[in-house]
Amino acid sequence: MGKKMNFRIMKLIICFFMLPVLSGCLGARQINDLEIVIGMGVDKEEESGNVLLTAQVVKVDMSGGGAANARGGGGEDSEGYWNVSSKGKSIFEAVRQITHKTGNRLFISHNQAVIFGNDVATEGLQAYIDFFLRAHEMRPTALILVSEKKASEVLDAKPETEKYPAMNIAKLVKTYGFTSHFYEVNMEDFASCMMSDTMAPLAPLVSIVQENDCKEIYISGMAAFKNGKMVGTLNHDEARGVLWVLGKVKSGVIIVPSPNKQGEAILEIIKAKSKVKPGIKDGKIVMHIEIKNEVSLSEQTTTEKLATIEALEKIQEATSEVIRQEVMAAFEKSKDLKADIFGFGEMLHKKYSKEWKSIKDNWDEIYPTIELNIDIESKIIKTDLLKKPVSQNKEEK
Amino acid sequence: MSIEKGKISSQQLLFLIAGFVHGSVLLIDFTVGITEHQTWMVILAGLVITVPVIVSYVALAKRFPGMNLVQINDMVYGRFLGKIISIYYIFFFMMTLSFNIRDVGELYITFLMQDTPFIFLLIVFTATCAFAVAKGVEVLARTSHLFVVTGLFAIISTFILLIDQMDFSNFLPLFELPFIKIFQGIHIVSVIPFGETVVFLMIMGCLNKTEHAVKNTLSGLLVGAVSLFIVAIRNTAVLGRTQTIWTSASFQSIRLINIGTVLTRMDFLIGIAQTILMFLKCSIFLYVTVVAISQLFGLKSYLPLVLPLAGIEVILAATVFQSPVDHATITQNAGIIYSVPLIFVFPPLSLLIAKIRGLPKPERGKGT
Amino acid sequence: MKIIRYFSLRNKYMNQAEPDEKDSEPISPDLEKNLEVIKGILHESSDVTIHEFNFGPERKYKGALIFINSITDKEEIHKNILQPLMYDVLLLSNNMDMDFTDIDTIRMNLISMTDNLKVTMLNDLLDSLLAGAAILLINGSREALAIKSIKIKSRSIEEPGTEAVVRGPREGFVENINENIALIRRKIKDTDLCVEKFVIGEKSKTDVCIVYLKSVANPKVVEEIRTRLKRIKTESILESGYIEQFIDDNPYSVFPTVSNSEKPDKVTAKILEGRVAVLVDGTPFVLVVPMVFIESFQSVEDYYARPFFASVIRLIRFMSFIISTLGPAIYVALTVFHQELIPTRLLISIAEGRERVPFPAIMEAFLMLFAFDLLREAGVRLPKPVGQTVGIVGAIVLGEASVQAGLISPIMVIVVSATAIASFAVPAQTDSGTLLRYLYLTLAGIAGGFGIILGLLATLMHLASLRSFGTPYLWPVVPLDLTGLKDVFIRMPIWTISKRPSAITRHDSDPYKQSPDLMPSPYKNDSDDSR
Amino acid sequence: MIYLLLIYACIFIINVPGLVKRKEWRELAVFSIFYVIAFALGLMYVLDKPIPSPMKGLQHLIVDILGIEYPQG
Repeated sequence: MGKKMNFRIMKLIICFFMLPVLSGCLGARQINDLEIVIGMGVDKEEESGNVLLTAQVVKVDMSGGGAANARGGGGEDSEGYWNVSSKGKSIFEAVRQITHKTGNRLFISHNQAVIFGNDVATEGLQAYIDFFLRAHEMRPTALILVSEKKASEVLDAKPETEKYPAMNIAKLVKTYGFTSHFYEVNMEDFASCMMSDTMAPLAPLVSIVQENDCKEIYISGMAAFKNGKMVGTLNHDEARGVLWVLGKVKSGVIIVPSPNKQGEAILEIIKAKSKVKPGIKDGKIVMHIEIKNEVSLSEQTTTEKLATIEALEKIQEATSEVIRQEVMAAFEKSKDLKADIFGFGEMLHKKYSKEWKSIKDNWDEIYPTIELNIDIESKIIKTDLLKKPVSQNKEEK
Repeated sequence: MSIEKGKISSQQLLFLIAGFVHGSVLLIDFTVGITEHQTWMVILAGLVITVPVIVSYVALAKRFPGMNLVQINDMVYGRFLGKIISIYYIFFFMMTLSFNIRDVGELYITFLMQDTPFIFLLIVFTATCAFAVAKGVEVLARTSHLFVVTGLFAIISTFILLIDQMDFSNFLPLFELPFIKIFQGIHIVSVIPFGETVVFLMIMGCLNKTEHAVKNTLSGLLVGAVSLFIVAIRNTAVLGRTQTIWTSASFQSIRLINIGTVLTRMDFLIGIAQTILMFLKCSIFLYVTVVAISQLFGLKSYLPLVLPLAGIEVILAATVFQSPVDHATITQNAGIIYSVPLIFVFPPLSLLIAKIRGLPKPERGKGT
Repeated sequence: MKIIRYFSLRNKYMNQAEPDEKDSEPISPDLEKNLEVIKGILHESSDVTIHEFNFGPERKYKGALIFINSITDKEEIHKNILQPLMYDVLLLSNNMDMDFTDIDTIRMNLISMTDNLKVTMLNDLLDSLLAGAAILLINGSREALAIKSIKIKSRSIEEPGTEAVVRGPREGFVENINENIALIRRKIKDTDLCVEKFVIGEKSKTDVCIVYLKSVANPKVVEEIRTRLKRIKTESILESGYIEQFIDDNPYSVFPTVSNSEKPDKVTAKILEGRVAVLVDGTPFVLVVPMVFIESFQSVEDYYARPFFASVIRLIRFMSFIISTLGPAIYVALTVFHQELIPTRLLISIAEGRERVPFPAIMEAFLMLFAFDLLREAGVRLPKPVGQTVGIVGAIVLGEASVQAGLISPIMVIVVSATAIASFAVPAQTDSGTLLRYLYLTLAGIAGGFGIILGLLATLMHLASLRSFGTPYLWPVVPLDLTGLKDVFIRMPIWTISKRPSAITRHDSDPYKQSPDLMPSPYKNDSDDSR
Repeated sequence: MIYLLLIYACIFIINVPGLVKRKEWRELAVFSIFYVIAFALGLMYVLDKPIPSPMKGLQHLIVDILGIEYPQG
């Protein structure tokens, strides 16, 4: 049995290797005929109403030969990127229309950010976001942004430190931790918020600031959506209020009036945690929000000696007060936008699924009646190098 | 006189079953569409239901040592009825094999390599399975522990990498879905990953020592079930509500891994691990189909039938469904209903009949 | 037509009886007739000397001495054969009436060389003559005396060229089989060590010895080797490579199932593990059977260095084998099929690099691999100093110029040179590594990552089904023998490896080669005076 | 079309000479049955003839005739 078994398997091996050779290299795409897209902007044309898609494509410079001189080469003649744009009834059609200009298909797997123009956002994103979730090349970790005016302008703003604008935007968003005035929203987060019928998804808002002849990109806050339509924007403080509640604050600056009210103490947030427990007491929804954070005194403009226990305690209360104001500001804003940006609805749904069935339909009326009881505990853990301020006024020495 | 001369140890059987159940790690997405965030409960329930059935498989195999399913059917149900039941089993083997091959094809068509022609993927994959089957079951059994290790490594590493994106409150509204959906979920889980181990009735014939076969089979099943459980928890925790909208939830959760700029694009590696596991599963299925058919026709060796059957399976896999949607809906309804008698009814029934008629009587053992 | 002739030839050759004796008539008592016959057979070749002399009291007995002077030791023949015959016999008291026509009396009393045997048939005489013996013929006697006096200058023992070692014995095998056996005997001074001799090859009559430890080697394997060696009916065996191909288990497999080595300490280590060594006269390369895939990753030095370093080096060796076989394939698959897996910045720099390259990635990869193999072969074939320069110059010039000219992208040069370096780390598998590299590259070019995976799975299945003389080829990993795993991916400290490899040694032998509790620890005598 | 013929010629070369030499007529008969079925299916696929999928038939049998079906969520 052994001898002919080997012989037969040998023939089988030959057949196995014969098979692929016959069918040639299908589905192969050389790197050169790839249009690497690193950023996309979606706008709406006023008259015809169809989609204006601008894709930022990497222009591989022709000087070739190694990455070293490529950077040099890229400098003088033109930027290393090219904003190509095209129109179409839907996004996918617009993506394919671009091939009239570039000759090979867009390769959108390396797309860092998708920027929606203001007009598209206000009209409603359901129609536009579907392609970005369904396209197999699209990464779900790509970022979503909303621009104050037109998305194409944001992609044209030429950054100083970075070679490509889209990369620059992505870096701006990813490093939100330093000020935590907004938070990074990727495709999947946005989709999951849009799916739930009560939650109001948020997305960072990009605006262009014209400063001495060159345009710069500036993230001016967050845009709130209600079932896909942009209903309003939050400025930095309101946005940070939301972050406090969601526990996404990484670091940032809090300015607090000093105990003797002449000047301020400036504190750096080291760590922040939050826990939200929904509760229903005799038909009234109460949200117990518990925020714990650690701050460090990083600067003071008063001449008062703050490094005493009483002063530190007073500052701690003042910080808690500031945080409370921020959270309440965010809550007020969400009330007049009628958008549940904190996701209280989902929390209720999870805890009280039975009562939730009744509340769900008229959630817009019930949401403003929610009462927040916030207790904040902030601790100053270090005052960095200085114990006493440099210029201390005489009487307090 | 069974066709297969090879002998496998019961420890290898453990790894074979674990690798086999692993094979369908991506497949629980059928149930995700129906039982959104309660998939983990459905898996446990499915496991609990199939354990006694699988113990009956092992008992049946121990009662007829050295004989595969077709021979057992002949002896228990007599020549004519036994043949019909065997043909029913062979139909089930061929259909499930074409589903699995199609799954590998779909995995590559929708996620990894979009513009390669579908039939080409199937041909190459089935050719490799045929090559492995031509080497015999012993080789598959010997290498099965490598497959199980890769499978476990892939699952556990993705679980750890996704821990920080996990939000365990997604499980919370516990018993929210209507019971009919839960029942369908349990039915699917108990058929697709666990019920398919009925094919091992063909392989258990060539166990050399059968004393702790039950212990090994159950631990193999347990390893497979634990890995399915981990994947279910990972998907629900990471994706939460969006689990139901993706074609394949676990694939989507893997694409969300984004640690530093290095560990971001893991989906291809997991695709590879998935292909390796599906390779083991499809090779076992192809082997079982080929042995069953050649046993039905009373051939001396199953080798000549490997390639023609592989050819049939390729065309079958290419044409059985039009699209993944078609594939999902039909398997969720007709697919699992028609295989219920095979998995839950016939083996325990033939065990019962064998006990009553006191088989296997040596003198009447006139198996083919 | 060809096939029919092949079959007819095969049948004729198969049922040929034992090669019949050429001219097996006995030696005639008349000396002159014998000499005529022998001269006729040996066609007066210049290096055969035939010396006739008279000896015995009153010089009345006639004798002749025939030997091949190029391979025999002339002084010894003169001193130990001719002198006693022609002179010492006179010193004996002449009243001894020895019958000098009887070969035995001469053998008993006069010849002082030990290794001689009586020969009656002519072809035995010729065989021993060609094997380096001196033949003594006596007029009037039916038998001749073949006295072994072979002396061939053999190379002195040097460090083997192929397996250079940092630490460990420097000696290597030489061409002479007896010296090789001596080298092994010096390392295993055990009565169990058996040496069995075979003579193979009609024309070459090469000595082939198998060396094994009877108490440890698997008798079935030894029996298998004997049958396979006996089955070899070929004209000549010039190198152990011939034997390797004749006794191979899977002639159609890319992977070697018979390992060869030039270092005695490596061969003795394997013999002690229960393997069988096959020594072939005329070549320093000794075959060791059965071979396991993991052996090609174990170098002798791993056991002389400390365990941690040795384990790291062994893991690096495994990594390098993977890089050498899969390197170019993965690069091509990534750049051609799965661009989304490459980080963005790297993708842009690859695109810039490949901007001016006319070929598709797979063509480029084939070109570079072919160039690299060409360079390696040229480097080996040329004499030592020139070889190295060709290697270096070729690599630099070819690499740089082709990038400048825009034929090859810079990243491809990096990938291929990394593959080149990696392929030298596992010398035993260079031949299979090269073939696998080309195979995977083709598969990657056709089906990308999917092709590579299926190729890997097919190779795994092929390897798992291979057997080398009964031992599964991937022994400690595929049939999963946990005690065997101690010495595979990492080398556990030497005092933990207390068992012999179970799949190779004979089953009824004692599995322990050392006592399990040899953990070295400082001697703690109870009168320890440490304060 | 060419691929189909090549593949099935290859399968033919692999199995048939071996079977004939070893005079396993039963195996050869069963092999040729399945070989013909496979070849026919391949031909129908290549010529884009509609191949009836057994699962559609099964679905029709179970859902329409026997009426066993899960509610489509």
